[in-house]
Amino acid sequence: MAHFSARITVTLKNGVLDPQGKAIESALGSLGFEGVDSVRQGKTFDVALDAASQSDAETALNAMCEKLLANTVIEDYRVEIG
Amino acid sequence: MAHFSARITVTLKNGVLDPQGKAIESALGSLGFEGVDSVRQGKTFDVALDAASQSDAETALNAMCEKLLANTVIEDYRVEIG
Amino acid sequence: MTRMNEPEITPELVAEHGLTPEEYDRIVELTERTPTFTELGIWSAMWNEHCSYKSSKKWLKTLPTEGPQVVYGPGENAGVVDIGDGDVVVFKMESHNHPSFIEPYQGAATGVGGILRDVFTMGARPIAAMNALRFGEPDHEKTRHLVSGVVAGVGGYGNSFGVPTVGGEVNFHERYNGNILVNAFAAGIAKADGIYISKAEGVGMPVVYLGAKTGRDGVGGATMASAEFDDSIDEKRPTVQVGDPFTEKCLLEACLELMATGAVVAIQDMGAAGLTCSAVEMGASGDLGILLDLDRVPVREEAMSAYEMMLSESQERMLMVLRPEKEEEAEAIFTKWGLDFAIVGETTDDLRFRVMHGGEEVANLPIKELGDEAPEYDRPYVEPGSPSPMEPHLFAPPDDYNTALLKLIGSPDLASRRWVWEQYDTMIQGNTLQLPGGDAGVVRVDGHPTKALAFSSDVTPRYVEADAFEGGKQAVAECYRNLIATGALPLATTDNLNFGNPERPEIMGQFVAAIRGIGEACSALNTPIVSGNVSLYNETNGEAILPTPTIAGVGLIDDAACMARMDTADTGDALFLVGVEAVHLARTIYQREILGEESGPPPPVDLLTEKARGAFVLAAIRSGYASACHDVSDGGLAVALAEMCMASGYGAEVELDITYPHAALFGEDQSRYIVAVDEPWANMFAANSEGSGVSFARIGKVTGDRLIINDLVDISVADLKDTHEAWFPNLMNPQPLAEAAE
Amino acid sequence: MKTTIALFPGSNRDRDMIAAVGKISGEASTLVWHTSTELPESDLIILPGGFSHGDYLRAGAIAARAPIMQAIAKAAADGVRVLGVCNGFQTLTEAGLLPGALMRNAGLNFVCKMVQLEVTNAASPFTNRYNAGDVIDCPVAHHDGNFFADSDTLARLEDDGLVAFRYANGTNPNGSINDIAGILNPAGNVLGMMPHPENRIEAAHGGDDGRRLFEAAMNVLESEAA
Ligand SMILES: Nc1ncnc2c1ncn2[C@@H]1O[C@H](COP(=O)(O)OP(=O)(O)O)[C@@H](O)[C@H]1O
Ligand SMILES: [Mg+2]
Repeated sequence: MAHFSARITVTLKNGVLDPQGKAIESALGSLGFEGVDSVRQGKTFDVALDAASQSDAETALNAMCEKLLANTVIEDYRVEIG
Repeated sequence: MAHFSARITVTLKNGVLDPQGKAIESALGSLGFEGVDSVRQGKTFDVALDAASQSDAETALNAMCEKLLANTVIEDYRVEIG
Repeated sequence: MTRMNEPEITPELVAEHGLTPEEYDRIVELTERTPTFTELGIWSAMWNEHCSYKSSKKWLKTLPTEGPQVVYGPGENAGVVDIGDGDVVVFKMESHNHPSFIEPYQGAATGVGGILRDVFTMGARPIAAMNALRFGEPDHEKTRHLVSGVVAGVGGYGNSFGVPTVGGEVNFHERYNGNILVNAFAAGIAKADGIYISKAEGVGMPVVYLGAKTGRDGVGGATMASAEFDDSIDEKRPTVQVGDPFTEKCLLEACLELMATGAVVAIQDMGAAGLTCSAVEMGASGDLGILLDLDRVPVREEAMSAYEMMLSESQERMLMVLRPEKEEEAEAIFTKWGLDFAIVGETTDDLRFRVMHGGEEVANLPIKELGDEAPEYDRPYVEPGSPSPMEPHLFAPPDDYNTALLKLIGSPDLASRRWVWEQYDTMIQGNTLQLPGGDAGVVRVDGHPTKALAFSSDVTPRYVEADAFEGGKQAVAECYRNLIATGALPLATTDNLNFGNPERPEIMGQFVAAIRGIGEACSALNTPIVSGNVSLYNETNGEAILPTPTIAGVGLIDDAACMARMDTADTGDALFLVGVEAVHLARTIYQREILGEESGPPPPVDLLTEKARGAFVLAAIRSGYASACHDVSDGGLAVALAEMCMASGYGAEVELDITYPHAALFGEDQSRYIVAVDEPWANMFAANSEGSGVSFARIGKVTGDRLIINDLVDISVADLKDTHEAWFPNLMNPQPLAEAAE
Repeated sequence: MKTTIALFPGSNRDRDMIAAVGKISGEASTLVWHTSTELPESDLIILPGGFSHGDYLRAGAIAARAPIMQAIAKAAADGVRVLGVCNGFQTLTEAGLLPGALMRNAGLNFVCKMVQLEVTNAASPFTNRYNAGDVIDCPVAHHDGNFFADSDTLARLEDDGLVAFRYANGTNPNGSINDIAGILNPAGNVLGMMPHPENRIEAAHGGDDGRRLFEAAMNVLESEAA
């Protein structure tokens, strides 16, 4: 058993409305920040886990995304181990 | 004016409790995922902006974090450009 | 300006748009040439089941929709009913079934957003919401995920928007495994002279686009909402619509502010196939043409084609016709609320629906024909048979009545829904007089010294399945009963008719019979249908849902001071049963949960009896006799008594003279109430009952902390509560073994 | 006694608050929009509940950066009473007028129910019509009411008696640390609380335990009801 720490990043698929990003964008505007074209909000999950091997860890992490962490209907995810 | 796209990552400070992370941890458990030590949830903001230079962009992005995107009472942030 | 090079119209493309070859021929005829791709999209949106009601129109026309209290019946965004003092209540129910199955949170959220928009589009501020939900078997692999997503979505939208959710329903049945139902209801209050409709007036008036920007959300959604599911659903999936309750709340405030300035001539929210349906509706109902310039439509994505813009289902958008002189004032209001405001076209006198994009005319169609000429089918149907009655002796009694009662009140359909409604803001606006958990939600009429409105949503799908006609009647009758039980006079109803594939004669037969039943009941009980929604093709791999014609009713309480509740019974109160000893066990929860069968006919409803008993109970409540009241429905008398005990915290001693104990306790015979009466008034109440000729019996009294029925039932109220409250939390948060062990 | 209610896009218990103030004081409140830079003369400023800016980003985060908040911060510094309820509380913490943060409920779900509150500081201008130790009924309705503060801040709040209300009898609905439901600033003129006293002021609400808070904050005579 080795110990791994991974970061999973979940972002909205292109074209899916992002009310949060939209609100933040306009808030930045009213705070006087200029030149902001767009803001899209996403999530990260920092997962610490034990697994037999790096590839086992990856398999597990991808499964977690499919099953729970990402809503694959509207979200994409990426898994980085290290 | 050049165009930059940056990713800002906001994570909870150590010691700040993370209800979502906790809940996800136990959910993963009941889904049968083993060996998960801890889950901490964070946020990303993908910001597209125009700025005179990379350093201007950085300054602006850091200011955005300080002023709005992160609640520095409980959160840390990191800015990556490119 | 990038433009999508439009595909040529092939039979396949026509089929993909859910149009039959015959329908397409008619379209070519009406277009007087081969339609462009965009035009095909427009026709298909206007002619699909969802917008055209082509399978149901013929039958919907038979429903009673009129009455002195009705200001606007079906046809507008929502029904409008007079509640006196110059106030009206505006309400409607609508389904968001398919989207909720695909993405439960957003599907349910946008369903709630849509129905709220229907209500405030008419100038009413929403004051109450309900949600009627049907899921598959509790232990089906998808059910938990769907329940938690749908409930979170309903709450996520309504709570943020700021409307109290005061009622609803949740059922579980395997027949919903592949098609859940999410029916959302909303009601608002307006001044009778402050109602707005979609009928445009005047030529050359600006057509204004308001609200959120247009994206590719749900393109193809309207067509999908009318398509039967199969396993290829993933390919059919359009970009999921995401709800933005914050924008909707701003849209509400902006619209009401704008209406107050008198700037609004006509207004229509953008729902399914947003821009298309709303623009056509406004023009056609005003005998006007509409010219739209898509280059002016606020968009959120690049390179959107005319086709995509016309079919987009992006949420939180409105179309209005404004008085030109008020344009600036209007724009200021919308800017204040941070909403997009764009003049996207004008009304014309040519009765054409013309759409410009990139300087080119991409559609030029006859505006009236788009709606009026939509096909209307008289689908073949077979009369559903009605099963023959079954005597009580054909049903086995339970081994033990205590165990049976506990099993029933802890069963999926009867267990407490607290887990659900505590995720909804039930108290916002400060006017909620009765929360979910009683017979009907009650909200006082803000600003009026005494008035309140009661809301209930009901249907018993297993009854409709057994006998669609009786089941349709029963849905209306139970709704009526729930309103009466709070002391409200039922005013009117809205329906949400969820069925399978109407192209199958037996399904169409259920539909026709249910409508006949609903119609008869609404006429008999003076509760006209003032709005509604039809959802067909709720079917997966040929298996249809249970026929589910949800009925939501609104009742008026003149003086909230003499409203009745089910939780206010007090020690010493006498308990009366209004109605007779039950004998009907077929299709009951008892039959399903204890005997493991679902067979026979549903309990019949005698509408004259229903009305007579309702009138009596209402009078008794209004003259202050009832210290508590509860209708008897699923689970029968024993369950109703248990519910009253759990609500008040007091026990009861009940003595029934009984022929068939299991039928008397668990039979679901209709038109019955339990009324708790303060002892000193008991004889007077009995006398009145006799006088009014309704059957009734004094069955016991409120006392102690145990429910005792003859020598059959003896359970502590605490045990009843534990069982009743435990089921839903256990379903949704099963304790991981590790924790359970601790 | 002049009461001002600050409105943000997405405020949705503003009407409840306006009604409560009107019914209890008999006076209308002045409403200010989030974009204005100054306040009318006020003795009490209220930030009502809701989902300002959708509570996107973090509950109250965007509202806390609105122009009106600078004026409110100044008024608070000058000793004007400031009451933040629910989203108002979240906004006050985001604005730094109160310490700590309100995080997602421990159960993760939005929760709306009746809870019990123990009055733990009965000396403030908001709570002095209660007695320390009183337990009152009050509804909550929020998704992010889980109060958190680092150990030093928490110790300071507790030691200086700045906790105004605590969830009592096991009714903590959100996992708040030390069952904290409402806190005061050191001067005692700023109160933030998650529960909704404005929805508990009359018989129609099932009780009027919240009434005394407004009576105190607005210096109005106690109603017979209370
Ligand atoms: N989805 C829901 N949302 C809000 N309240 C609900 C929901 N489902 C059920 N309820 C409430 O739970 C109580 C019991 O529901 P139900 O058994 O359908 O009532 P009844 O038998 O009186 O029609 C009712 O007060 C109802 O309003
Ligand atoms: Mg009932």
